[in-house]
Amino acid sequence: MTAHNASDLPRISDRLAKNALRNVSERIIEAILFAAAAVSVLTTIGIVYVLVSESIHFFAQVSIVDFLTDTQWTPLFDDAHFGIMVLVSGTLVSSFVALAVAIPMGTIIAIYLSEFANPKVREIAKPVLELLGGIPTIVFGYFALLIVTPVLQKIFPELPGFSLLSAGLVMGIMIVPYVASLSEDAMRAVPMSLREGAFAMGSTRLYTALHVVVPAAFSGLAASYILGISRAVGETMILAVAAGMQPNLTWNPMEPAATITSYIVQVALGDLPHGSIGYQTIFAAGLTLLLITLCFNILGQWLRRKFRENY
Amino acid sequence: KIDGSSTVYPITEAVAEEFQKAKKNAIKVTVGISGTGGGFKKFCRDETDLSNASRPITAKEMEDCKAAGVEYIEMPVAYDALTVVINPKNSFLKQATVDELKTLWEPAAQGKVMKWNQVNPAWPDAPVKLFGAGADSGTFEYFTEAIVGKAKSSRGDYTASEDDNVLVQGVSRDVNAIGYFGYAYYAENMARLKGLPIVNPKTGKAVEPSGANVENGSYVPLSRPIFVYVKVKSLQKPEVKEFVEFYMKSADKLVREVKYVPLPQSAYDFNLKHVKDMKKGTVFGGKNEVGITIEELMKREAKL
Amino acid sequence: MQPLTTEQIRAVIARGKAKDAIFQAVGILCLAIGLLVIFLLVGDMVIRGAARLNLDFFTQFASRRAAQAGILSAWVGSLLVMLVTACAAVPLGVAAGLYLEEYAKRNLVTEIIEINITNLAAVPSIVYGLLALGIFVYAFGFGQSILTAGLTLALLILPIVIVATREAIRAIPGMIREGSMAVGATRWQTCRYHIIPYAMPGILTGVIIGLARAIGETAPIITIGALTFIAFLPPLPFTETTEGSAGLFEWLMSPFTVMPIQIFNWTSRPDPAFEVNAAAAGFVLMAMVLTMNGLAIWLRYRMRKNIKW
Amino acid sequence: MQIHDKPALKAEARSFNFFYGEVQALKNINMPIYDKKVTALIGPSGCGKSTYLRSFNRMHDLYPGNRYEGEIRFHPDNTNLLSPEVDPIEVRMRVGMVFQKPNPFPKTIYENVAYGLRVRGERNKRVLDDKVEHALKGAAIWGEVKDRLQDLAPNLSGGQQQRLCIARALATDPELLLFDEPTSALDPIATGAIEELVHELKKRVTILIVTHNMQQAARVSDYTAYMYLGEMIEFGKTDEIFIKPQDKRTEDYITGRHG
Amino acid sequence: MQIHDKPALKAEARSFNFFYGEVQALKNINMPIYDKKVTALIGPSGCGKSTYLRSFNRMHDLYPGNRYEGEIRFHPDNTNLLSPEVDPIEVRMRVGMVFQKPNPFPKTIYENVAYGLRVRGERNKRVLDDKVEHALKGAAIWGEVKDRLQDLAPNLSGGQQQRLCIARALATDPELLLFDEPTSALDPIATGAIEELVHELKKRVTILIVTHNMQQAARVSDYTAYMYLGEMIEFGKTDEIFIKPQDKRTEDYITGRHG
Ligand SMILES: Nc1ncnc2c1ncn2[C@@H]1O[C@H](COP(=O)(O)OP(=O)(O)OP(=O)(O)O)[C@@H](O)[C@H]1O
Ligand SMILES: Nc1ncnc2c1ncn2[C@@H]1O[C@H](COP(=O)(O)OP(=O)(O)OP(=O)(O)O)[C@@H](O)[C@H]1O
Ligand SMILES: [Mg+2]
Ligand SMILES: [Mg+2]
Repeated sequence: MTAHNASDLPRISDRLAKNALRNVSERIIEAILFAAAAVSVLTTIGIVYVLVSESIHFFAQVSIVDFLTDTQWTPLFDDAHFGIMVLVSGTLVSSFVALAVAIPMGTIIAIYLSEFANPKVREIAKPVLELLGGIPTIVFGYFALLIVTPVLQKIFPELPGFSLLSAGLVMGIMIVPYVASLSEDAMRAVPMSLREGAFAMGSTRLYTALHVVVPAAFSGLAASYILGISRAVGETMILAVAAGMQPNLTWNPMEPAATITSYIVQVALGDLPHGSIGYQTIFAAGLTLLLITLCFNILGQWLRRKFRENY
Repeated sequence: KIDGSSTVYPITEAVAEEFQKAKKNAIKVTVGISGTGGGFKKFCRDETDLSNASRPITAKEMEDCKAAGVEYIEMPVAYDALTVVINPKNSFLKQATVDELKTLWEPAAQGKVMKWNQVNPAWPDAPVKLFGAGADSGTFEYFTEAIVGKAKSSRGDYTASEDDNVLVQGVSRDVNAIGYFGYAYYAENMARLKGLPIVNPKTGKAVEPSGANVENGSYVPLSRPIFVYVKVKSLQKPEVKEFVEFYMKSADKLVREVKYVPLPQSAYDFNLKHVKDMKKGTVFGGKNEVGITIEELMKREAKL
Repeated sequence: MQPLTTEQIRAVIARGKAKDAIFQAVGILCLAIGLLVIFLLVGDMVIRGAARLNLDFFTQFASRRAAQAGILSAWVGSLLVMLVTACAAVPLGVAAGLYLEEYAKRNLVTEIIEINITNLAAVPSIVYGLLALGIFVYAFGFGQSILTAGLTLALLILPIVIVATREAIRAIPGMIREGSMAVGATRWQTCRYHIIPYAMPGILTGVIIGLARAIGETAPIITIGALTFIAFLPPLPFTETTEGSAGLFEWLMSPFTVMPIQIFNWTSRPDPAFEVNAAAAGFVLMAMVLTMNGLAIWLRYRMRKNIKW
Repeated sequence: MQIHDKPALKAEARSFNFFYGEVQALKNINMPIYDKKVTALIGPSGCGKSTYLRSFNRMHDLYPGNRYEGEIRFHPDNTNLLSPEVDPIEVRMRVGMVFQKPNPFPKTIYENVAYGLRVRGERNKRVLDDKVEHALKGAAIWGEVKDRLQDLAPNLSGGQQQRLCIARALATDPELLLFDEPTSALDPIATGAIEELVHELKKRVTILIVTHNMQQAARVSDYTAYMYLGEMIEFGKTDEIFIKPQDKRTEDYITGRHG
Repeated sequence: MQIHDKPALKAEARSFNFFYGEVQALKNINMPIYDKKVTALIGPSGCGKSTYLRSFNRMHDLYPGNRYEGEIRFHPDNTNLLSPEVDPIEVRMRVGMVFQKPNPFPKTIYENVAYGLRVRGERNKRVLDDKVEHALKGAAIWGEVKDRLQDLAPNLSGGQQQRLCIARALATDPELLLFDEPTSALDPIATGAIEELVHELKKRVTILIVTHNMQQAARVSDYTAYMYLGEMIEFGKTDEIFIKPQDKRTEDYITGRHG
């Protein structure tokens, strides 16, 4: 019972007491890390502040009802109309076209890479595909205008030189790698044991992929789709170049139209005096854009929560 | 430090390049493109030394400058001729009058005038495809003022772009297209486009868009002077002063090179004289005017 | 009901396999379309830009004469902006990721931060441009400088870095954490000696993917108003300039231009000769992105080799 | 009676070798599997039990670089399961498997059990309902889930999940059922339920079960095989193996002188 | 002699309860841990062995929502390890732990062992070298690794890794060593080496070991505690527990009537 002599005792007890210095430094580090995490919140606050504070001036002059219901968007003209739906329609139609390409194509590529292709193909194809995301979008814009549009005009002779269709298609191609790469990650996170279970039942690869892997990875897939949607809604240069910048309330992808983003760059590049109502419209438009992406995001969060990975 | 209109940018850029070369890169010049409005905003906030402008300063901007204590000298540097262009395969359009263009472009035409024969019965029953400058550009403002008679008053259902190459593409691909943009873009793409002669309202003669016609003042109303504004305070800096002098001396050659139409040399000399005499202010009094000639401008008395 | 006969089973299997084969073909086709577009675009840029792809192109400033114009200020600008972006985004992103994975308790604040990050990842880049214009350019008075552009793009890629960091941290088995804590390490010591080093390959991949995206961004930089003719380089630290000696960080406040802006500028020139320049510059930009991606793959491979559990 | 002593053969490994790439994991295995009996595979960790078990439904085909040598004959039709001409999918349709960790699909309970039938192209709702009920009853879980067939399977408890996985395997009437340590992730009560179930099932199907628990092997199996470092050391009736092992290594293992 | 029968106390659980959130995982545990002895914890899966073991070095503090009640007294200084005033980090510095699966850090062998010392702020190269060598010798692995101290630890074999983890724990001279099924992932030979090591180590430190292998408990421990559903059913000298368990449940478990 004398393994430790008496003089040891208080020392050991001391050691067990909380070490104040260490505690303080841990707290400080935690505070610093928290501050870093909070930067993202500040960014959001900053974005909302900048958009709202300028938009307030705008809405002081234009009623929200007009903003939402007017069917013309001519803020810079003598006879000014501020019907945001015109831009929203262009944004939604072009995004829809893009997603009609990107979601199926991205998902198919993801399934193929994660369930069919051998690992070498995957290791090479994925980064190469991601290069698509690295091409400056202005290059895509000219690709749409100079190559895709003429090809499409062969198929649809009545297609005008600028259209949401060709801009949307190219935008879709641009988004494919985002969707494919994120979906593939989500599918590969599905544990092998589930796949083995399915194969042990005698299912084929495709059946396993569609009936077991995809449902299991659904929340990840949803996340990738949501990101794809935000990319489409927020894409600027392709639309500015190839979609025609014509404020046109239309739901027909075969027509040219302006989108929220293309309007914003147009004004940002233009000769408009700051402080004028025309200039404030870009903040109102930006706010609308933010709200649209926010809606999709909330939808996405909800989907994710509903289909949280349950394996 | 220079900022402002994209229309004036090529000229100023050329000058800046030559100037730096001449000074062996000892002096740094930056040229930005924020648009005439954006340029003036910075100019009147005392952020830039020179401002490129494709239109005269407005009353509001004059006030801003005054509030910030910024004084300036206005210097016309070149003509910009707006060119109305059509597809080279277009066979029926030989010329157009201002009135015809007005019928086509005025706000009342929106959604109504969709066929060529609605403008002129002699023209065919074919759809009109319109291309034009973005609504926040000086080009747009000037075109509407010159043609429709009221600045910014235009129909909205046309393909607008800040990027004039996009317009070039659009017009060159569609037989029924008509569009307008700066002369330089037409000059570089003569193979793909046809410039539409415009009937001079005074003489009644159709005038082709060309350097010579602009210079001799017969291409009206679609030619306009473009400007550089220099801050009086900055002229005390030797490098700014030198730059302005260099600008005026080499303007004739460089303006030609970037496919704009130079002013007569006398106008440049006149500008330099203004600088020497510190003749501050604008001669426009805050309003834009159409079809004004450089000789008229030189006669006017500038006001702040 | 009878069990299926062997023939029936074989028929079912054959059908299933046929579907497999069809899908596989469709998959390859989709992949091929994607790759084809890349090759088309890159090939087109190479062919059209070939004439200008020589050393002069990299060492000359922009010029009004297409044949003399180079991308010196643009590529230097791009690299410097990326440097600022990386220096801002990496510590912030890694710290935020660490906090969320290793420190945060499940509560409302954490929840808000997390939802907020997913939302930010989806905010259109042009909106960041508007933010930067209001905050960095005017409120902070940074002007149209390298600093403004770098910080703007840093905010833009911050969500990417945070998400990559978190994924990488999550891949570290809990037993490593427990092993470290069990010998008496504090949380921060565990992070410093283990979590951060082991997560590094994943973090780097995320950072580089983020940078590759940032380097091609045009819209937010245009919104800041940085479309300029720049025929000089930012001052090197401690060199003599006309305004006196440059400090260590003088270059941060220098005006700049970047590759996508230069390309944008050239594509909107009236003179078609500039299109060649634009193509060549586009190719250079692609090559930069490619190099970055390659670097990411190589680094990941190199570092993974030393980390296994 | 002779017939009782040596029942019909269901399958048989003959000079079977298995390689993970360059590494030989199984060495010259010869072993019979008797029809409608439970055969237990025991042995220290890493000795190749799972590897052997998974050869019976060609699970190794899913990963590149694996190689079989020798034969596993399947009766009554005397097919060589390992032959390249034999379609692994067909093999898997005849041989069911239950894994160490329960792995229900992220679908409803009903869909989990119906999965194998759907894979076989069954569309008739009545037939499906019937078979699902039958399989769930066979796995002794019907009572617990009959009112919640549309609930998601991953919400069940571990033991229930494992029985669901057994039901899933049973639904397609396999001839041979493979169990890889089916109870190692379960609590004692769930374990008891599964053991009882195995006992029930052998009336209908042949069972091959891997376990690291010798008591379990003794309780549930008719035959036991002891493996060590990829080799089959000893095979025999369970009573005999446990009472009087022939090989020193088996004895050491059974009496617990090994890990 | 009395002193031999009842050796000094090293630690002692007193009315100890533990909760994972709302779920009570340990119920009113009272148990002594004797100095320089090996105490084995046995019991069916899920009974709370690991939970109990991990309370000794406050591992549960790492996760939110866990709650201790009662005391674990640590001797000779009679500190309550669970008291909120006691710094868990200090506790962990005095109580070492070895896990089920060897978890060496993906660093060099040297760095793995030196880690605990570095965490304590030791920078002196000589001291580090010394202590690392000493610890590796203590874990009976010095001979195998002395020429490759700069190799990456994960390249060692499983058994070596586990001994390295023991060396890592030993390097900081803990007073109590916790082992959570240290051999369950190892082959028989490695298992033997670890068991021998445990035997060696008890000359220097007190050991608390969880095992699911009763033979192992019988071989290595001086005292054995049987746990069931979060309760401590029986505690006593190993010989007595195995030969003549007092409780029916212990007997059932030892004779293998449970999972
Ligand atoms: N995918 C693989 N690639 C290479 N070697 C493998 C692979 N899977 C298993 N092995 C090796 O094959 C041998 C047999 O492994 P197996 O999983 O069959 O053992 P086991 O008897 O099932 O062990 P346990 O009781 O731990 O489940 C082991 O040495 C293992 O390391
Ligand atoms: N993090 C946790 N949260 C909630 N419950 C837990 C947690 N970890 C363990 N449990 C539960 O506490 C009980 C005791 O678990 P513990 O891991 O201590 O068992 P064990 O005796 O070590 O089992 P094994 O032999 O399988 O390791 C189990 O019912 C388990 O499900
Ligand atoms: Mg196994
Ligand atoms: Mg345990």
